[in-house]
Amino acid sequence: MGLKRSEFLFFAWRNRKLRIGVSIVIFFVILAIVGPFLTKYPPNEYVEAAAFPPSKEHWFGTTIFGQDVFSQFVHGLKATFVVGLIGGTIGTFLGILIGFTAGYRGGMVDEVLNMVTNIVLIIPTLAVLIIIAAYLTVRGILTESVLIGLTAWPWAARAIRAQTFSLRVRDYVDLARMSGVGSMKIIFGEIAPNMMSYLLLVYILQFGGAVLNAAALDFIGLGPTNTISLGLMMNYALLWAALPLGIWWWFVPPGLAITAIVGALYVTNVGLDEVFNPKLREM
Amino acid sequence: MLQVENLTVYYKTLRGYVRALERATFTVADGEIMGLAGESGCGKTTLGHSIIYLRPPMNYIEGRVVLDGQELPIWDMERMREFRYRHVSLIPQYAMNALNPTRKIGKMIAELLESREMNYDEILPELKRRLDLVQLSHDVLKMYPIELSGGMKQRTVMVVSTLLNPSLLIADEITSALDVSTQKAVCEMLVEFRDRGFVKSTIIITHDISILYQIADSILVMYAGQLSEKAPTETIFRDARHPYTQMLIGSLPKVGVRYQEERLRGIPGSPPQLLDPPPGCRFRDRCPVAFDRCVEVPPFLEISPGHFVACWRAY
Amino acid sequence: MSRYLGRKLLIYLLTFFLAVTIDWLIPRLMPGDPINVMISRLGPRNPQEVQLLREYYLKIFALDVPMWQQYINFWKSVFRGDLGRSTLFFPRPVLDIIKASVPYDILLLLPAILLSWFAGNNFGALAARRRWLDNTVLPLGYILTATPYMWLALLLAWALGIVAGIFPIAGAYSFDLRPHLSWRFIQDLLLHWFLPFLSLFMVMFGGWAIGMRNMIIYELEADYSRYLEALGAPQGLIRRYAFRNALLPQITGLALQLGTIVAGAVATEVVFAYPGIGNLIVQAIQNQDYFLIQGCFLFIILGVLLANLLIDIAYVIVDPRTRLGMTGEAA
Amino acid sequence: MSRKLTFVILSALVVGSLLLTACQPQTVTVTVVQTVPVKETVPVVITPTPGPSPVVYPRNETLYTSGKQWGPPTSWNPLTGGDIAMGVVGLCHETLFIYDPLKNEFIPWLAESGKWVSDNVYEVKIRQGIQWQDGQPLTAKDVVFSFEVRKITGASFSYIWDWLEKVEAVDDYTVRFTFKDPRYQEWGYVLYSLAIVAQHVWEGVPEADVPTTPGVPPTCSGAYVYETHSEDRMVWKRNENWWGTKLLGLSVGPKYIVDIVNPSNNVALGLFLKGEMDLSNNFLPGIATLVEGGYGVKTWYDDPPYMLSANTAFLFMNTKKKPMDDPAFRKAMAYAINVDEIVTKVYGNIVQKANPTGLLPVWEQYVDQAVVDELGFSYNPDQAKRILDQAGYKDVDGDGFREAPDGSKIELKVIVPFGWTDWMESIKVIANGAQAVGINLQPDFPDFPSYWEMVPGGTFDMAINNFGSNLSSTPWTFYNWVFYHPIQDTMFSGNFGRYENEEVFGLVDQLDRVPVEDIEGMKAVMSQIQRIQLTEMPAIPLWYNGLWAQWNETYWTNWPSAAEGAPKYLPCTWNGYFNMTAILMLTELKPAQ
Repeated sequence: MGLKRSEFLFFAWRNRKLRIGVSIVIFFVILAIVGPFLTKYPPNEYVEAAAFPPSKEHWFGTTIFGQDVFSQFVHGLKATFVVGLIGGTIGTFLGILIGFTAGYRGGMVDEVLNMVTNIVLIIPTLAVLIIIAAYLTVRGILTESVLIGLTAWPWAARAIRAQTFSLRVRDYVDLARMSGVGSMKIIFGEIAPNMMSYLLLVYILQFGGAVLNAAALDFIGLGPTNTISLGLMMNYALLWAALPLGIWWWFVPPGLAITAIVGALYVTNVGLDEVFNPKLREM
Repeated sequence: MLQVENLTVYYKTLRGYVRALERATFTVADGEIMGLAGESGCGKTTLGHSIIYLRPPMNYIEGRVVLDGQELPIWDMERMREFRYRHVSLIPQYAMNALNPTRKIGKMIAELLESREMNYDEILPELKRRLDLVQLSHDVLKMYPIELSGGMKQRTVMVVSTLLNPSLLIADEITSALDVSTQKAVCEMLVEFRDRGFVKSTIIITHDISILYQIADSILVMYAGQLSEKAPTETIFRDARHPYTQMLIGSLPKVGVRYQEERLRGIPGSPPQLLDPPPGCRFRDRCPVAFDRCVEVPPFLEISPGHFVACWRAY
Repeated sequence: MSRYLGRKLLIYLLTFFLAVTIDWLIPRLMPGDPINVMISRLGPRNPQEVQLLREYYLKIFALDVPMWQQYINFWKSVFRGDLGRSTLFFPRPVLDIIKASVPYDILLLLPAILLSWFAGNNFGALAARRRWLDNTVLPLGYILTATPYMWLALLLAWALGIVAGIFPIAGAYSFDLRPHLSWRFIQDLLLHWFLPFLSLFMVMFGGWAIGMRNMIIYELEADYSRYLEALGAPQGLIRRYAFRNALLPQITGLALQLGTIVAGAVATEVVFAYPGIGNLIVQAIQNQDYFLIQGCFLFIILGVLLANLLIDIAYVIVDPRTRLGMTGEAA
Repeated sequence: MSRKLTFVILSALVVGSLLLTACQPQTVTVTVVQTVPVKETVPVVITPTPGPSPVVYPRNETLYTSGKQWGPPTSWNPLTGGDIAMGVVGLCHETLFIYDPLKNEFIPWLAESGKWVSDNVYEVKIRQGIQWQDGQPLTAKDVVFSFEVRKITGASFSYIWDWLEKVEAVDDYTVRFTFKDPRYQEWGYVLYSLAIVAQHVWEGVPEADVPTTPGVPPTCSGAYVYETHSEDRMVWKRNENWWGTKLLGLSVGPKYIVDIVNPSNNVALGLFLKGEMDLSNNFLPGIATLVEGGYGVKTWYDDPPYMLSANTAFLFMNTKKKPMDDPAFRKAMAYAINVDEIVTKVYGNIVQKANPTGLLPVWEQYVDQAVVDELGFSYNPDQAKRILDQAGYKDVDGDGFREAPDGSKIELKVIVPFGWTDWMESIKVIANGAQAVGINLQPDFPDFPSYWEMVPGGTFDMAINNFGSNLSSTPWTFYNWVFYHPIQDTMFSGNFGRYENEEVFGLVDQLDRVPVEDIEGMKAVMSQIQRIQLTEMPAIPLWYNGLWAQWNETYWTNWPSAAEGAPKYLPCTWNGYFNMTAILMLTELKPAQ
């Protein structure tokens, strides 16, 4: 696991999965940033006649109200990345905090944290999210992201706990401990560096999970009430009968983007895993 | 009788070939226990494995392996399958984890034997005898690997690996994970297996030369993918000709004391990397007695009966 | 083994306790007064009338005693199987409403989860063996597992329901039928069931296939596989072992996935207006029917706990390590 | 693990759960909430029509409708003030008269005739030969009971006893109503809205349970009998012994009426396009395209607005809050809203822009055009800005939004229930319009219960509502809703903005007391109301919601419509519309073959 940076970049570039995955994600990131400048229509403005199929003027057509789907799409993309970033970061952070503590301290602390993790793991996230989201009358992307992050940590905590556990008993950690190095120093000096690659993988999965969770929440109608998102687009499309009316350009792009982004993240994850783990490296 | 001729095996990596084993030529006689020694990464494991289990990223380049007069198709995973276990067998370095954790040991052996079209029930009496021999209860067969201690697992694997009386047994670092007393017992078992004729020839791969002193008939020393010296054990310890062997022996703290460090600190410098090794003798850079000639590759020559060495100084 | 299951049981009991407590808190923490909603629906015209109705409903919803008493009463009624009355479907008892939905969830989720698990695992194992499968079909697995449930549901509803017109896209059975035992009804039921099932199945299938493929590759690299190979065991045996051992984390994965699956089922049921708990809970939320939310939440938790327990038992059966008390990190 | 075995188990599970679902009994809750049975009582519930119920409803004898039920049907009790299932009043329970809004006339129904015998006494003759569905005769004592039972707190129409003095049966078929305060307009409304219930069924129910019992299946007198219901449907079956056939020579076409609970626009439209639904009273987006596009979709008119108008959507402004307490601000709001954009973009022209008075087209004759010409408003942002400027609303801090004349910030929200998509889109337009003239108004979508707590509770800023502006026999219902009074803690019945003006309240009360036939007298009062309304602008009329109705003729023909020769009845299954001639629509429907 102790790959040198140059070596890492070398293998990373050689890995096709990583190349494809990262390219797709970067493509959508750029689209989310540049997209709003490519369209002159605000996402919720009525700009044109209703339910126009894709055309030169409206790349992704218009909604049943005559809103520009492309504009909604790129704004929704932005929201998607925000949710992934914030939700993923919080989820990973909590996972690290709890997983590290449990795995490193062991004993009672571990027992208790492990039990808490297991309990939170069993209670279906969505059920909790639904309740919390219903409680909040005003909801924004930020609140949503935080909520998702707060409920997504258990599996990460468990995985990190197991990793820490195995690293903790390694010789060099023992050596450090015996020579009187402080806990924090051991965690961040000895254990964390050896887990960086693993944490990166966890983060990617948390990111993807947050995006999917947000889409589900938005779709059920518990998402942000004050902005557009990809999940909301699908929600509106369903509410406004895009299916029987055949307005496919309304609900295909948002789902496609989520699938592409999350799928690309997963592929990136596998690619990275191969880079970090020489056993899996393609020869 | 094992004859290895000119065996060359490379590792294929993204950056090119790693020349892990080059032009190995030696023989192991029937009944001989040959120790294979050298630093980590010198190619000794590559050599051991390529005789039984040559798989990517290992790449067969050239050479022949002949066992009891029959050439082993080591370059062909499928054809080689037939020879494994019956003729060549292995006690792996990872003996602790070599048993499927979710199968009872007896069942696993049965399935292994049946997959090789043999009858477990016929072999069972012999299996039990051998378990007795290594002082394992027959109950082991009804147990899962997790129920056994490390030493028990090691012995189980030894029994399993030698069950079909192979001509050649390759024992790869079998002692490294054991404590000193168990180490000794395991070594004695290897000798006993040979004495009882369970195996004909044995190759013991280890970085711990002191072990070999006790049980090996001969020792083959490797350095950086090439053979340095092979001789009867006594000769190696008393009259090593290759400077590397001499330094290896000299670096031993004391015979019989377990040596833990993987790299021999007594020898200054480090082995060349094998991706693109320098021409000539590969020990040249670290050799205290190197001279002009060493830019040529020294041949592995028999300088006295049974004593082979690859060093311009030694001829 | 008893220690392992004992620990698990303790966790489940704690979870159950916590869940019921959270559940009890729901209508008490949520904004808005469910009683007011009921009263406003009756449109009283003067304050006396409002007061009368308020007392009436407080009694009906068992909110007319002190908090601690309410909490104890709630536990009692949970064990009695009395989940109170719905405000949205007033005056129907919550349990009644849920009972009418549960069969549809069983019908939809059980086959979707189990079939996708079996098919996904087998396919993943196959992909690990065949390079071309690995390279061509596996990306499909990644796409499927990254697909939001409702998007696939929308696509299927649109393509097979609207454009091709093969499948109905709403409800559990046609409106011209009354539930009864006949081929016609079963056929109709299956026709309505198929698309929601398929959309759930496909997304989950992708996840299992990929998980299995990765696990198998790890297992094939494991020491015991290499040892067997060195002893000349045929690929068949090695793969059999690898498959079996790779299955273990997949069983644990099933337990971990249950929460996500519930979420997926909710979205899918919404798309197809399938009358399961998922649809119910969304309706309950949109109408702030806290008592119904309570009931649905409790049922989901119970379902997940039960499923976890079954998975644990299954795990004990297949993994000797847990049976021998060497728990390690199993589920 | 044996894969074969697992497969067997799996298949068994699938089949098992299938059977489970199939055998799920159609829960007809026959139990009644019987708390204290003091005396020997007749249960509310009678046994359903004997004989096996069909499991498949023959398509050509069944009418599929949708639009009334937004949740599962839960109550069949016409005495409750709450939500009752589709058809409970109209198909099942009947009224003394029905009212035809298109012709503005009352049609005697259970009553044979009715007339004011003096200023404060009204007398009704009941038809002879009407039977309840259980065979008992319907007589004057049932009618008397139906009014007396309304004295129970919580029962629907209990308010009539504020002005009704007594009801008595003169003989078996004559009922006399004596009023302490004759409200002619309101009485007309009661005559065709109040359901007559069977005394022998209801007199045994404990008083406290009367407003809350679900009362299923109900005993009634109407053309349809309760058949069954489930979460997603309500099924009625034709009453073959209906009195209407004998006495009026009428017979209803469909043997079964299956009313489908609206799952979503998506599903409703899907079913409708497939011909699985005959009459949809949903608001279906894109219906204009479908009508024009040859999908076989029919509506009342062939051209925009396609639908009749059913009620007026208002923007209520909370006059108890600043700055909505300022008529100038309210007036500016009226000028700032681009209703045309809502009509064309959000509704695709299936609704009409409201008259500045908000009066429905059927009440056109009551609009005082002179007042409207003088005081009426239309979309005009510049005018809105001028009014605001004059009233002192200026952007002091330069954030692009105006502050109140006292310098305080204005931050307002306009709300509609979440999921009410057309309204959600509409308030976005409204908010945009307000922002364009410098009013910081943001759209917000609370869930319905929150919305319905905020609006009657007076905690909102602005909200769209139309609940009480329905089509009726009298514009008094409309004004009573807009200017509902007195102002209370919770305003459930209108005037959500809590606009207080004794003068207009008095005028509304005065209108109620104008005899129904006195059109000129009504106009005189209403002209004064309209003057105040347009000057004070307590609430802004926006558009007329349509009487959403679209049907296809695959299985049923002879639908009512504006077309020549077509029946002229209201094609609507909403509450209250069966007694506004929709029941007569059913008598006109003919099977397609």
